[in-house]
Amino acid sequence: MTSRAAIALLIAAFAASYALAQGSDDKRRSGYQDMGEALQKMQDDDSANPGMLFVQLGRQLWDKKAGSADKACADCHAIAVMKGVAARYPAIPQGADTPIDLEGRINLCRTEQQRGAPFPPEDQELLALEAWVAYQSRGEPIAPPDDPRLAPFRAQGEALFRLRRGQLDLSCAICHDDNAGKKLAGATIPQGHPNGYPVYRLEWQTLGSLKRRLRNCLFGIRAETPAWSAPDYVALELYLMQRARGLPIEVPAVRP
Amino acid sequence: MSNVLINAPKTAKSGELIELKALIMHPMETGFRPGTNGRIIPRNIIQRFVATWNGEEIFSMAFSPAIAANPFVSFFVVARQSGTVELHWTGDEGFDVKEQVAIAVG
Amino acid sequence: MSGNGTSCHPERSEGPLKPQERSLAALGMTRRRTVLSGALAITVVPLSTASATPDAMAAVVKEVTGGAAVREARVKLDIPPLVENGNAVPLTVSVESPMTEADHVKAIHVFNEKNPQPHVFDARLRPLNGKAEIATRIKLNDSQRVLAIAELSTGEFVSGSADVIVTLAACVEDPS
Amino acid sequence: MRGARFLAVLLGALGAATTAHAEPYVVVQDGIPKPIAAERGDPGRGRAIVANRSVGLCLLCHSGPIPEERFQGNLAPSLAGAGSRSSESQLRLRIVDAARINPDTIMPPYFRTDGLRNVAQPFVGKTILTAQQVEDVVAYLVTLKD
Repeated sequence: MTSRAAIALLIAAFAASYALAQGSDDKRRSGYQDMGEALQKMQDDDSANPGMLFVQLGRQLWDKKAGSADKACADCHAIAVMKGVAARYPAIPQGADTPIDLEGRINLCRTEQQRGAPFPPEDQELLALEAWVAYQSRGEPIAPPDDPRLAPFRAQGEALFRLRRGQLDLSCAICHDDNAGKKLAGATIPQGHPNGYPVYRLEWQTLGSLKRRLRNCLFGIRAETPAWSAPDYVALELYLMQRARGLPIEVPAVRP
Repeated sequence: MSNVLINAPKTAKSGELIELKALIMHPMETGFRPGTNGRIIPRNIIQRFVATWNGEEIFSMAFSPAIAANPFVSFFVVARQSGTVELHWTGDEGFDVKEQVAIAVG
Repeated sequence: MSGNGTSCHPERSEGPLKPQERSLAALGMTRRRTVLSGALAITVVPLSTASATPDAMAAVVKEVTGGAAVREARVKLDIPPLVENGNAVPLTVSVESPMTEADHVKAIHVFNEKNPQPHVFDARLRPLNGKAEIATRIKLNDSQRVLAIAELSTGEFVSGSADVIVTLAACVEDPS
Repeated sequence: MRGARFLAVLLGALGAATTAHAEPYVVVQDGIPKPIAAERGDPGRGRAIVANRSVGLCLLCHSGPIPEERFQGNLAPSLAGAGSRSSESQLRLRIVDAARINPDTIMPPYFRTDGLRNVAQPFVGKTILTAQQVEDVVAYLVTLKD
């Protein structure tokens, strides 16, 4: 089915880049740095990283015509132009006044340009396309746009990050700001940076979105999960991207 | 939609030991796991992986449900003649995927 | 029915789990699943499959070896001693062997003690493999010993093993 | 007090299906001196609740003298010596509603349902532990002397 994609062994070696890139007063850590060596190697070796299967699928879909307009993504965009895009989203699309994330952007193209049905949440093709686009930004530092219209949404995201909720009465900040690096049972609590999404999570045994991850956390604290289409997720994502500004995109990241 | 990633050298010297690595998209559903309705999700695994070089079997492996989702396999072979390496995965629900790579041996 | 919540903890199913069931749950391989309605544990769905045990493993080993003696030698397992998630544990098995016609590894069998089934995989090798080393990724539902047995062309069986600690994952998935 | 005890009995009978119209307990200073369930707490059951990562959840954040549980958290103080550091009354309030002592605590309120936001549907109006479970945990913790 696939072109026999003999992908060259391409070691991204984020370990080395993290060792070099960050000054000592920047205490931010990618979740990558909290993983064991075996998982770091799984992420770094493109011939072993299971997320690369989705990147490859995304590359195929990029060229595939779809929708009643019978257009492919490639008919409008050279893939090279996508470099850095994932590092800037969420953003406000032209002619709109509310931000959308990369998935939202892909679905907007899907409905407006290809004139097809939008992908449902966690659809494999959507995740694959998103992975293919975000893969173009691998290694690029997260660089949220300066657009002042984003500020209120970002502030809302920060408020959501700090909101205690659920039967366990916990907030994102309690774990991922105040107690990151400590052990929750056997697991090291990561700082919760969004620099690897869509991520291949071993717990899921597949690729999944940041939304899915956020829903997992809410579920864990026995809180309501807003509908997949709720603006809360994009607001949180905006805040998280700001919080992770400068960390390199790792897509497709592997996480436990 | 099958999706395979093969890592193999395009060229090799005669007698050279080369490593072949392969990833394939597959859920490897164990048959031990309840779905959201509480009922067990039926087993759906790859059962067998066979590698041939110009038709001659060079490696094979029988999988159990304990092989991780999106299976990864790596093995070695001594390059002897130019030709085609074919990897073939078969399993439950009629799963049958073949993928080839050409290796020039000189 | 299982959209019901659990907590920020390893088990996605909510009832009291025996230690070996804990990461079974993390793997989605629970044999018993307790569905929670609020804090009221109500449903237990038993699964008839017998779990692998050291005894069950010994039994399948015997099937493979036909009861022949197994010498602990020449087989090395490269597997992380501690893993964050048992769903995909990288494993490399290598056997010291010249891989000649006269003396080579014919097969490598891998077993475990605590998954629902003791078999992990059986690989067939030949002299033309040059090097008796294979790598894959396996599921381990709990901390346990992984055993590899190599069948040599001389008719001999040799083995190696490694212990793996599977840490309990923290926040897991809403099963819905 | 008797009314509170009676309500606690009722709640115990209903499992955790608490709709806390009234507090079935009385806070005195930094503790709850009286048991909130009719039946005496059982330390053996309490230990099992603490050890169980999906019922008590305790070992996600705390460590404790429960050696058979290999992976224990370190977000919160060890439970070892809890019975020396705090009285039964203090332990009871810390479990029931630790925010009464420290509003910024990360300790979940095990026997409070009001003032919580966005609780997932299956848990609305329900406490994390039943009154009896709270008593069992208290009975276990008081045995943890240094």
